[in-house]
Amino acid sequence: MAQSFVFSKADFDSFFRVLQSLGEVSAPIRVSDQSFAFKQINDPREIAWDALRTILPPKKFFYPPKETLLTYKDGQIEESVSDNKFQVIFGVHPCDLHGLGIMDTIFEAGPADTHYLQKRNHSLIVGLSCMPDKFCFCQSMGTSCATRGYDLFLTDLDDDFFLQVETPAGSAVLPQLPMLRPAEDADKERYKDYWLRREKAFTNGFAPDNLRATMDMEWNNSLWDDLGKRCLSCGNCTPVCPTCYCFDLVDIASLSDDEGSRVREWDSCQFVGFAQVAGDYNFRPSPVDRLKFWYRHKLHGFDDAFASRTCVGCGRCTVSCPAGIDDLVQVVKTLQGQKEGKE
Amino acid sequence: MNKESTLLPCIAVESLTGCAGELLVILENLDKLLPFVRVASFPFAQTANDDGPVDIAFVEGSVSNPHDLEKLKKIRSKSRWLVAVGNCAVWGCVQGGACAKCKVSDMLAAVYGSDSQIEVLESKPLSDHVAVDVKLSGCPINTTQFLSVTASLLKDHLPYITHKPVCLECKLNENPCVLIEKNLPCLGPVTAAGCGALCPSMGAACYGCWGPCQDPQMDAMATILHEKGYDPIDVINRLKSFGAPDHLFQRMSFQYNQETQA
Amino acid sequence: MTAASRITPFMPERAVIRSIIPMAQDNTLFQFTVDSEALANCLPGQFVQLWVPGVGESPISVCSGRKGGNLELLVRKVGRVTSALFQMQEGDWVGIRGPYGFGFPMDDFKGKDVCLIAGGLGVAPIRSVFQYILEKREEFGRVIIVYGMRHSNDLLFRPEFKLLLRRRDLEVFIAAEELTGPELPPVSVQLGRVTDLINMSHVGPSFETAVCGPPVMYKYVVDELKKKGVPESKIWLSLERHMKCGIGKCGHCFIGGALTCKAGPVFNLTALKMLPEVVECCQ
Amino acid sequence: MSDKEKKIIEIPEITRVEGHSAVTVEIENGEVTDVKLDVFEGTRFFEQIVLDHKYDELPHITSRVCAICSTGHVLAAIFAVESACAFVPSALEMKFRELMHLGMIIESHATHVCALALPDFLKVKDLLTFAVEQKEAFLIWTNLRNLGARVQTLVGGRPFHPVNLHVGGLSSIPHRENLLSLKTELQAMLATAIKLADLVLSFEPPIKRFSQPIFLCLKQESGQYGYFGDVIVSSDGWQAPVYEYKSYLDEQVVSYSHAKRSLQKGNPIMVGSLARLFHYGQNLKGEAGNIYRGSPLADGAHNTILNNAAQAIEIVQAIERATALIDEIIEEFAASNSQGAKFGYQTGNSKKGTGTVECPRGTLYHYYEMDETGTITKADMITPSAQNTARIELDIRQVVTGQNEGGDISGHLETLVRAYDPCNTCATHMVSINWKNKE
Ligand SMILES: Cc1cc2nc3c(=O)[nH]c(=O)nc-3n(C[C@H](O)[C@H](O)[C@H](O)COP(=O)(O)OP(=O)(O)OC[C@H]3O[C@@H](n4cnc5c(N)ncnc54)[C@H](O)[C@@H]3O)c2cc1C
Ligand code: SF4
Ligand code: SF4
Ligand code: SF4
Repeated sequence: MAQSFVFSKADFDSFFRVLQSLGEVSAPIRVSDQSFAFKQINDPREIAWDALRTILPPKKFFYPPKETLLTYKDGQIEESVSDNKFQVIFGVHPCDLHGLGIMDTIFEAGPADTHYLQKRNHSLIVGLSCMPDKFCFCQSMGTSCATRGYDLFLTDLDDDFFLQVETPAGSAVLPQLPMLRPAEDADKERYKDYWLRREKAFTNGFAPDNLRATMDMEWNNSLWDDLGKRCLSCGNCTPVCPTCYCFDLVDIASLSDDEGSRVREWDSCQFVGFAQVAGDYNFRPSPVDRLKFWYRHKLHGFDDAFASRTCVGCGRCTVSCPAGIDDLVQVVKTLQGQKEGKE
Repeated sequence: MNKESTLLPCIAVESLTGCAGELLVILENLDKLLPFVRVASFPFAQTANDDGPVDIAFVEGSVSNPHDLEKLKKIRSKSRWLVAVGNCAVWGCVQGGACAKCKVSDMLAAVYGSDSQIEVLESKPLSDHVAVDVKLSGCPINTTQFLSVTASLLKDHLPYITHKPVCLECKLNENPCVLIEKNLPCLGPVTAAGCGALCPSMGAACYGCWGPCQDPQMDAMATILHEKGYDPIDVINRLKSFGAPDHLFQRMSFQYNQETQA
Repeated sequence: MTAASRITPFMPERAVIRSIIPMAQDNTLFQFTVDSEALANCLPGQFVQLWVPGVGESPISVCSGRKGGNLELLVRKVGRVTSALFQMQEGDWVGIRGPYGFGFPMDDFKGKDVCLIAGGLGVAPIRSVFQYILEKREEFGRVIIVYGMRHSNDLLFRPEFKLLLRRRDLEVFIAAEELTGPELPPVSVQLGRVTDLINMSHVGPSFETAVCGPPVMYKYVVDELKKKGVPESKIWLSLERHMKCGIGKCGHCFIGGALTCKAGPVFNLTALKMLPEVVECCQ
Repeated sequence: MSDKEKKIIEIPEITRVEGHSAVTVEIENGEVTDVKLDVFEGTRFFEQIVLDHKYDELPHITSRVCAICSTGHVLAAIFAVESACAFVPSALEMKFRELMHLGMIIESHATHVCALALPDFLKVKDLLTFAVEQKEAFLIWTNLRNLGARVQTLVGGRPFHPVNLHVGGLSSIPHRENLLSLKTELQAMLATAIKLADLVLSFEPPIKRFSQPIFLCLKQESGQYGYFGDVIVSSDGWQAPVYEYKSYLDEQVVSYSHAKRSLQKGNPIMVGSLARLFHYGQNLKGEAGNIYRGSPLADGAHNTILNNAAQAIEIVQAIERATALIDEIIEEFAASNSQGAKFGYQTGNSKKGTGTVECPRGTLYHYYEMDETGTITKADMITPSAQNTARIELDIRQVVTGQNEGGDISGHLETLVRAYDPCNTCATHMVSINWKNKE
């Protein structure tokens, strides 16, 4: 059973130093008026506590936007092994923890992706509670409570943090944290109170029960065409999504005779060449085909090994779409035939 | 540099009408190339140039007068791989963009007088006149892309050149979107990647210097910029300024299209 | 590096080009010497990822069906990787990883009548099926091979088909839509479409059918097979999709709800019909 | 050689210059009858290209006039728009622009001196010989132009065609640490620049030219050496605000070339490094000052060939100034008054403005008229090369007349033309004159 502790926010600095002693610490920092990003930090004062969603989700730490998989020289092929530096990712909210869980499932499925797993296994994830804003809808996706994907989890109890320990890796840090005291009943009350308040704080969302069926039935809804007309095919919705994992593999040749590398790079199903095959046959030639495909993956889920829908309700795509067509909540409501917002 | 230089593959670096940017990039990377190639011709950089056949000809600039055209045909006939380098050679760049909105003879008259003897052609990319094997856009071209394209060609392989939009690189750099956050007229969604999303990474709008990406959604782009308060004529002018060819705009339903063409 | 220390699933095996046999037009058969058991014993309908160092990888169907024999791949020159391969010489090395995917259900086919239908380049995987069958001919019932192509000079494996056409234990139907260049070998149907050939053949409800060809072909073939009384559960289609990794990670080959590389590339028609986005047979 | 012979010297294409040009000299009976510098670079009509575009697009579009002095075009365009809008950028902003500009000076001069001009002095024919046999000179060039490129990349986003410079100000402020590491690089490269200046000054000029041209450059504040300004000074004793450029520069179109040329009251003028040193050489401080004072330039020498020496001295000055500038910028950061005024286009009435900078090759003028929405309605650009062309022709005429004793002098002529560093890409179609008024 998960253990729980409490420590005063005044002790956060020393808590942070302990994390730092384990490895590089990354946390959300502010990068513009409206945006945040996970960056490596040295000072806890850099942490943007009000950050709800970073531009890129924490998948980037284990599945970098660009990554060399192999190199070869003079006929010898060598796999690129990660440098195994230990990373601490601090301040991951429940939606992103679910996102990581989904990424884990995909990359663990055989044959396992060692490049992802090596980095993932050399990390400690510290989750953090959050109060939803008008874009958050994890509640509707069933991802609003952290259930997996973290080692430690902090809940904000005004002057204190409530700390939950989930994994052996998390427990291993405990001896170094003298500021902790075991959670008492009053603390647990405060904890439950926080999460109840949070449940009520959602202003965005939809009734999720019939989502899969709705997506199937409305596959030919004219809404898709309206959205497709506005779609820029810029692909912004996919890199920002905690569960989008499509990539391209490219060879980088070097000028000298027999040397080069194979690199993987994030790709997006929104680009026109994504599903094109030789003979210029394209299985998803227009923006609407591609947009629909993406929506289906997120809200219906594929029928494969990872049969679950993959949206975790973080709202990133909604805020990152220049065309404003990735308002998932609005789309679902329209498809469900709901006229009114959730009030 | 242990190989006999005469045994090395030959390259030529030639220019038509442009800003010499690609020449500069190639010149600046010559030290990296020299161990692997012999520079048969590079009039910008050396006096002794020969006219013989070459393995790779890099041609910068657009075809803007009869002299350019004659030169281009000559280059084509002597080279195995003809590489169009830079936006000028691939799309026609700003001079091509201008030709799309205004007759070249009118421009000539306006700048040089109506009795000018200067011979001009409508500025066009190389592939409008000759077969081009590889199109490497950029304004100027990206050094890494240039070297990797050269590396592939030296092995007689077709190079990989991405045609995905700038937005991809922008998001891989984890930039805040300037189109969304600052309402800047960012053309990243319809512009080909390759620069590493330079402008948005510096907080500015992409103005399309790489030329269009594959299957750019011009219609959606124009609609969205217009909704952000940009004047329709301004929107079309911006979209066309770096040589995006006319056919990308022909089937646009962007409501002000008719008006702007008139 | 020993096989055991390989941990990345993207690690190809070095394979040396043993021979290069030009076929027709831009198609060439490459024979490889491979070390690993897995590659030497690919199953019909599976595919491998072929890597030309410095250029890239392409998914290519296994074209040889004899157990333990050489790995053979029939490649059409269409783009970067394939063109680079065409420049290579015997003795050069490439990288190959695989085999991937589910091939045709050969175990289910055993003891049954089998009809193999190929359109154009689709003959590559189909060849692995009939080679496999001919190794143990006695284990199968009646065998029909249908092979249609656009132009008569596109005929691949001409010598092999000449021999097959003479065999008594096979019914082979070959036709081209247009006559260009040399005629098809004797006893072929010569002019006609794949569907005409199916119609001509005695394929019927007892047959397990394996189909591979260009996307546009499937719908017509499926309709024709149904007319002949072949139940959907006995129609097996091999699909082509854009693929980068071959191991169910890169997402390119998603088809409705399945990964072509892992759930396919061979699908049973009943399963396919459940998936949206399968344009080949459901439009 | 018989006296009664007509001789034509033709250099069909001058190599190692930017863009395309040819020289034709006709000599009849020992007399030079005609000199033509034909710039056959294709026409691009920039004054037309920018029309109908918005003021904020000007820097990006005009940058494409020429890669080598793209920063100059960007700044001239920005200055013109800001002056039309009576906008005053912050001190910090101006320092970044100056730093950027110095980067261009270093890169452009290094490339011109080392890669385009030096091979004449070192007698190398092709790049391979240059790289292998004149390794030292080759490395000087590589190092210096890399330095210039780095300065421009830090401030502008890339080595040329900057993306960070905009009307109103930078879109992103370079980081302090990056500035400091750039400063270290600048300091490290000073010795290289001095070495280059010494090397260039050690060559005996292959051609002698003695008639003094009219030198024009932007007026500097007392004791300063710089590249920005809005008043022009002339060596024949007058000065004028740059917005009056039409009154003192006289443009002509000639039938045989795509480049227009400018005269000053019918006389050829010269702009560029030599002109700047002529006017403000005495203001040079530090190492640049020392080298200058030890050179023939300080004694008033003005042989065109010395333009290369002048450029080498300017590289030294640029490195020293850039180093000091970084300190000033960092001080400005500390004072944290970096928040300048915000640029906003005041709609309502039309505007016009002139912007000038001293480019590597001389004074560059941009002039724009904009309507109430900020759309460009009229544009005019006068490039340094256009201003120098008439002078190049005069020079050629004098050199040919002086050395008419036979032998092939076309090599010399190329060297001479190259010394001006003519940027033919700029020279073409840049000058927009009002035709009607000329008739
Ligand atoms: C399961 C499977 C089996 C195949 N079997 C064979 C075979 O036996 N013989 C054969 O010649 N070809 C086969 N193909 C097709 C072959 O993979 C493509 O023709 C090849 O990848 C093109 O690569 P390229 O680099 O030469 O072309 P490119 O230069 O990359 O592109 C040319 C065209 O091919 C498309 N393309 C690129 N990559 C792929 C890809 N991975 N899959 C499909 N299309 C792609 C592009 O979109 C483009 O339209 C098979 C494909 C699949 C999916
Ligand atoms: S689909 Fe959108 S809201 Fe859902 S997880 Fe992905 S980015 Fe977040
Ligand atoms: S800033 Fe521009 S390039 Fe970047 S994501 Fe936004 S629209 Fe795309
Ligand atoms: S972001 Fe756009 S304008 Fe800027 S460099 Fe890249 S392609 Fe050119």
